[in-house]
Amino acid sequence: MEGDLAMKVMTMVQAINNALDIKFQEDPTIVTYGEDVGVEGGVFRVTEGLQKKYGVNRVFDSPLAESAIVGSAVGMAANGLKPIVELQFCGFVYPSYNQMISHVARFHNRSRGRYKMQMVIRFPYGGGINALEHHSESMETIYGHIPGIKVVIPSTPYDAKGLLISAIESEDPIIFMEPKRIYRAIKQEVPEEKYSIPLGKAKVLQQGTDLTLIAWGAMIREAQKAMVMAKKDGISIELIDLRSIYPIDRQTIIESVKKTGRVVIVHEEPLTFGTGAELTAIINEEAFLNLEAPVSRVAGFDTIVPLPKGEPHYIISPEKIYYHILKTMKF
Amino acid sequence: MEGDLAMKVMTMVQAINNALDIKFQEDPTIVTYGEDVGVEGGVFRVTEGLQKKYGVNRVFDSPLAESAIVGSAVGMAANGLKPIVELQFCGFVYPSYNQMISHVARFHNRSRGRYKMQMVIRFPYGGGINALEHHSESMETIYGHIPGIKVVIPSTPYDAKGLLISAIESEDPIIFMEPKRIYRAIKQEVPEEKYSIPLGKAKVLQQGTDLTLIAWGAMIREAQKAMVMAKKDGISIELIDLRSIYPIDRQTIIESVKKTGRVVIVHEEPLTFGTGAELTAIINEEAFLNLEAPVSRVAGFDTIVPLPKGEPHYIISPEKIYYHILKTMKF
Amino acid sequence: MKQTVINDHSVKTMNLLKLFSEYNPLDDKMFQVMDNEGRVQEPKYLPEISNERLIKAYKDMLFARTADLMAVSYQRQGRMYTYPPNFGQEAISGGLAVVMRDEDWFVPAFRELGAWLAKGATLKEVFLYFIGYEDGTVFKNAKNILPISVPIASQLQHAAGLGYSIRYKNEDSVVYAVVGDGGTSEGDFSEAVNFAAVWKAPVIFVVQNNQYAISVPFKMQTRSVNVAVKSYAYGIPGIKVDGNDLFAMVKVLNEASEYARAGNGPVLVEAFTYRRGSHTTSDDPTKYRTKDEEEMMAATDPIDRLRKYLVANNIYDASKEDELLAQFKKEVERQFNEAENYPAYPLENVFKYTYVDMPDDLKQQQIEHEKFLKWKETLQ
Amino acid sequence: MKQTVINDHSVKTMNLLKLFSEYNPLDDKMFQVMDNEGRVQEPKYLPEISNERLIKAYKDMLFARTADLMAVSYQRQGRMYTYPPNFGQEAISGGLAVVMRDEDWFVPAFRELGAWLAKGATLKEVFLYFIGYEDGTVFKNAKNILPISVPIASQLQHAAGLGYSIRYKNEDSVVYAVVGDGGTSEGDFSEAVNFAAVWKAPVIFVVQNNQYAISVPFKMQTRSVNVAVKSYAYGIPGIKVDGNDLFAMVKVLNEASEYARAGNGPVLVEAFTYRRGSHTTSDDPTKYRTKDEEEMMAATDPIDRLRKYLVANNIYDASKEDELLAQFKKEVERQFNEAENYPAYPLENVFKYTYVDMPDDLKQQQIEHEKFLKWKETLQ
Ligand SMILES: Cc1ncc(C[n+]2csc(CCOP(=O)(O)OP(=O)(O)O)c2C)c(N)n1
Ligand SMILES: Cc1ncc(C[n+]2csc(CCOP(=O)(O)OP(=O)(O)O)c2C)c(N)n1
Ligand SMILES: [Mg+2]
Ligand SMILES: [Mg+2]
Repeated sequence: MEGDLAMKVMTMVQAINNALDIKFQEDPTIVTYGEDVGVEGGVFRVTEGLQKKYGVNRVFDSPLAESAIVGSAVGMAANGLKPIVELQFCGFVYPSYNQMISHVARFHNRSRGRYKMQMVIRFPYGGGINALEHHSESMETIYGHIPGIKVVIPSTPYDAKGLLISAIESEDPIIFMEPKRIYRAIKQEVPEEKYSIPLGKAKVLQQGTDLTLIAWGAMIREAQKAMVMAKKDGISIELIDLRSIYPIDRQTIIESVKKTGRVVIVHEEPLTFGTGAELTAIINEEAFLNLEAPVSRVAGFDTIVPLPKGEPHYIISPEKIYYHILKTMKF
Repeated sequence: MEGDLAMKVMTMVQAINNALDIKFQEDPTIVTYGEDVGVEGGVFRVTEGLQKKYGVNRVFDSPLAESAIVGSAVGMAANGLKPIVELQFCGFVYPSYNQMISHVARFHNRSRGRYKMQMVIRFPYGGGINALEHHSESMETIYGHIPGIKVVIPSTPYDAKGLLISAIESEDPIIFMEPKRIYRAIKQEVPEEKYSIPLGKAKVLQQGTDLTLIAWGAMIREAQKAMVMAKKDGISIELIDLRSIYPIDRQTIIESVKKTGRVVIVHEEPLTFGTGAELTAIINEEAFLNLEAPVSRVAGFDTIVPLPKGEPHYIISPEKIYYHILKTMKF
Repeated sequence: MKQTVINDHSVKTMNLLKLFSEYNPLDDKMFQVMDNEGRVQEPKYLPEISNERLIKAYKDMLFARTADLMAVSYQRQGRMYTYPPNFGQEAISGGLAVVMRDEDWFVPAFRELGAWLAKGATLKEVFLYFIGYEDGTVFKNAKNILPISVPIASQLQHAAGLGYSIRYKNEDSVVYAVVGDGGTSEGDFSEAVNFAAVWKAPVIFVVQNNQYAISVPFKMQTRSVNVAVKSYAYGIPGIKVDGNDLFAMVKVLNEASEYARAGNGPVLVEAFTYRRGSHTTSDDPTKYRTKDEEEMMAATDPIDRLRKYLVANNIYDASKEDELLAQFKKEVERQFNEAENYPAYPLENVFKYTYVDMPDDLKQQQIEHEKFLKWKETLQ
Repeated sequence: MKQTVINDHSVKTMNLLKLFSEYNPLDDKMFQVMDNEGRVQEPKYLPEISNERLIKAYKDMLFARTADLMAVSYQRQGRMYTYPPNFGQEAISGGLAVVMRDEDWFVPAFRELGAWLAKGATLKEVFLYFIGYEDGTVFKNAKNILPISVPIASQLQHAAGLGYSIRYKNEDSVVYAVVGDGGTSEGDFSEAVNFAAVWKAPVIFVVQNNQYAISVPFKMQTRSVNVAVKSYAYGIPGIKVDGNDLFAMVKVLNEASEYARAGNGPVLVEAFTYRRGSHTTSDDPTKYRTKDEEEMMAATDPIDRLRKYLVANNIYDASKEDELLAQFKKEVERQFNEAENYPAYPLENVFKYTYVDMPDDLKQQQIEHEKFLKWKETLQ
């Protein structure tokens, strides 16, 4: 599939920027805004260059108010625009939670289909960048639990571009969580042309027979490091990139678990009520008889993410994943 | 324990009011406020009579702003008051989510113990009262997932009083979710004296050997109805009232599951990412070898709670619980 | 696509409308055209409305009141769930009805019966909503109207966004967004007005100041002398208008929309009124207000006033009003019956609208629930 | 316990302070005592400050600046994480330092170095925080100070609650709460000021209007002419003051706190200033502002101005400033070294403070993590 296309080495930031660029070119009803999104091009430079190219009416700075950023997008969508809003950091999304859950997620239902909320709410999430408080958190669950919204997380530049294009084209509202830790840490050949990756589908990154390892976002890289360790022990691991937090791709997961019988799930967000719980419940429901060991969750603690000097204690290491793999294999 | 005490028949509303009354009498640093909490005594009359008794400085109406209601409590707690705030309905809690997660839950951690957030955030939740949109929802998960907060749900007048007294006395911040559907539907003898029920402990309401049924809040009553049906089939059910959404009382649950090997969980909140997922994950982790069937979740759909004419489709019936019990027994 | 720059943030001296500077909210004067007896006190500001249109406006207000009072009694009879009465506030919706055009957007809260009807919603739909069907808030024959919004003040954000989209698409419409006095305390109020102002979005924010948020009186919501003065925080025009005076409402809304449509940005209109009924059918106002107050405010009733004006000016023959009311009641009853006889709520409607593209998981939930229902039928 | 009624909501004509009515924010005049050259222009408003205290204030500001500039260079050396510079804004903290008493509460955002130090925090603590230890925001020797707050404007709600508690407990203190110009767009700003006003809470809201929120200029935050005018929305006094003029700051804060302490409620103070540095050490201001602007604003620098005044009035001998600076640098270096040599962050500190009464689950998580760490040591 990638064969014919002109390729370019991109970081995730560049890939997202490129996806925006392509869609902006194509569709004049798309606008994007948020704090520092315009002149500055976003604090992570994701929207860099877009204001110059598409003008201040399409790419602009908003006042500092997350509830209004998301809430105003509801009005824009009702009148046929396709807003893409950026919230600056995972820890500053919460003021907009009411608009998300009470309106973005419900307008289509409330109006029995009259109004579509075609919009994307983007924000960087996750730890590992030595940031101040509120800049390192992962809270997939509180978005995944909102009926009416879909939640997407890419783990590579290639996926980021393809998934974002699908997100923008989705007629349902999408929360697009960007693993900021790998914004620039991974470079990859990415087609310059438009392509899209279907939403709601997990991806098997590596086939294996002994254990299913499920991760997403920045944890994929850590999972891969753990796999290198486990390889020495001769453990054949199937690595699944979940990609979609809601809906969850049951089929891909269950097929894998039926084959392996053992599962380790990795996520940055706190353990309790985390996405790992839902995955475990699904596996329990649909592959109960295939399980040979308890599903194991490697997750953030039920604590606040510590400031940088404490973060190394909190952050999930490849060794910790490896430890869980061994425990699960030995069960 | 209840033998020596003077008893009075109370609804849950009366029991909560009584708990507040007792604590107000005892501790002059307690104040309570929220929309319509003062003169009106709350839209559900939970604070009725308290303003007259304790004055407008301790029991008062606030302007209509949930973020400020919760956020101002942070300041009060920092200066030694023990605020109890009421949010009017489950669907109107979200504007305060930022204050909850970013401050209420974190002040103790951020200040390394200097500031305790001794406060209770009360609100009615759940369906079944034929209410308008936003008045019927259950979202335990999004509170249970916040590190730094504990979440409590009573299922009877007796528990409501005892748990609320513990909540008020807890040095950690407590979210106290009140199942409004049974605010007045259940009457019970409740001691007039002060008593408390420890937080974080589930209660075995009925011993049984075949299946563990876990529920809380208004679902206990429905679970009990289902048990009557199951009794005819000779199924011996152990009913657990979870009482505490965070922390979860693993011990009580695991002991039960080790005995029964089968589990049905009932909750009103949407299935996916619901509390049932976390319970399933815990059971999977700690009683894997004892499980004889997949843990079964009876839960709200991943949809918005419908308006009253559609709500009967949504609401969990005793028959549905019974159905899951049978399915789980037959597995 | 429009070529002018929407985000032109140069702060210009505000081109305040004459009416607005005459009734500067700082002086706490309330703009009124006619007094409680229906006598015109400010002839220069009497809006030009044809007699025909005026009679229609009056009748529409009367119809809304009739429907409203009947709704309360339907609720009392257990035939409807919670209903929020409009009794006493009809001139605000009445004014909107006169001024709003098809292409203008209406962003309601939940207490705007007359304005919904004016926009093209049917009474049957409104009843359907309060009987418990989402279908009732689709308003499918009403152009450019958002559904009923319950979380206080949150709808104002949508109005700001609509306003932006109008400028972006170079449309000629304006947005009328309604909120209560209590709603002005919510952060969303402030953010929305600020966004609209910065975007110069053509939004008329109409605050229905009925002096209470459930039981909480206005003076406990805020220490500002009135709502209109809050416009200063956002650098936009604001005015306090007698919301029980149809003429004053029409005049102000006309001026405000002209100003907004010309690209000057939003306007804040405080429509001062009184909720003569209860907050909703579950509320008991005797807990928090006096009979005296109720009677005093009853004297400002918008419908009585307009009727007095119309009769005094020989525009309307009130002698036939009983007949009219009888006819209205019949019509209300008819529409309520239709609503009551609305088809049962199908299970699929619980699932169908949550997503445009329904996830498999949710489909599965529906299928399993249907399985359960089949099984349930076999019980006993 | 206090007997007077806190929730006395009768709206009185505001007892506006003379200074505040003279500098009515509607006129967009900025209150200034001395000009950019340190010449007193408003002698009647020159606050009474002893020469000793003045010299201390000046030196404290200079110390803060020294520390601040060195912090930026530590960050550049990779010895510290993100740091938000105060460069150019020192007179706001400087004014707070002069006025705040021990029993007054200070509610900071994250750009108030001088005020933290004045309240009793040590520079070492501040460094610790930005090096990445929560310990750095405990400020254990500072009385009545809240920790550093990052979510914009959210801390103002705490200030309102503190204000309530002060009245409730009949304490004599006031609350100084700081927020940026960008923060005035957040709903929390509006809600907090409104709550404080309704509660007549003794809170001085100090808006550090440094004209930017990261890259977004003030005129894109709001269409109001200034921040101070937003006070009208809440029925409280507001004033725009030259935040680079220590005298003006002290004068205004003194008046405001007297007013608030007397039970009149909150005051909104817009301290107009300029962030000469970057937003944080991760920010590049050349993206959004011009050298010209930077130079123009540099001429209003608060420290230069105060020095000129002190020298012109023979209060301070500037010839020894190099020596002073050298001494300051040493002290900053000493405290930074202490912070850098702070004990390693123990694992248990990740867990210990989340709850007062730690749930078993969390204890278990710690135990299992420790097991893993033991195992990890055995690897290779
Ligand atoms: C965010 C939110 N909080 C609380 C409520 C519950 N509630 C419904 S109406 C109301 C009072 C609204 O008062 P106001 O804004 O003055 O409008 P009115 O009802 O007087 O028309 C409240 C508190 C709500 N609907 N939304
Ligand atoms: C709720 C929230 N949204 C976004 C941010 C990210 N952020 C940090 S500082 C800042 C700008 C703040 O501007 P202003 O209030 O003017 O204060 P200043 O930084 O200029 O002192 C932003 C957007 C945040 N900290 N909190
Ligand atoms: Mg009202
Ligand atoms: Mg600023």
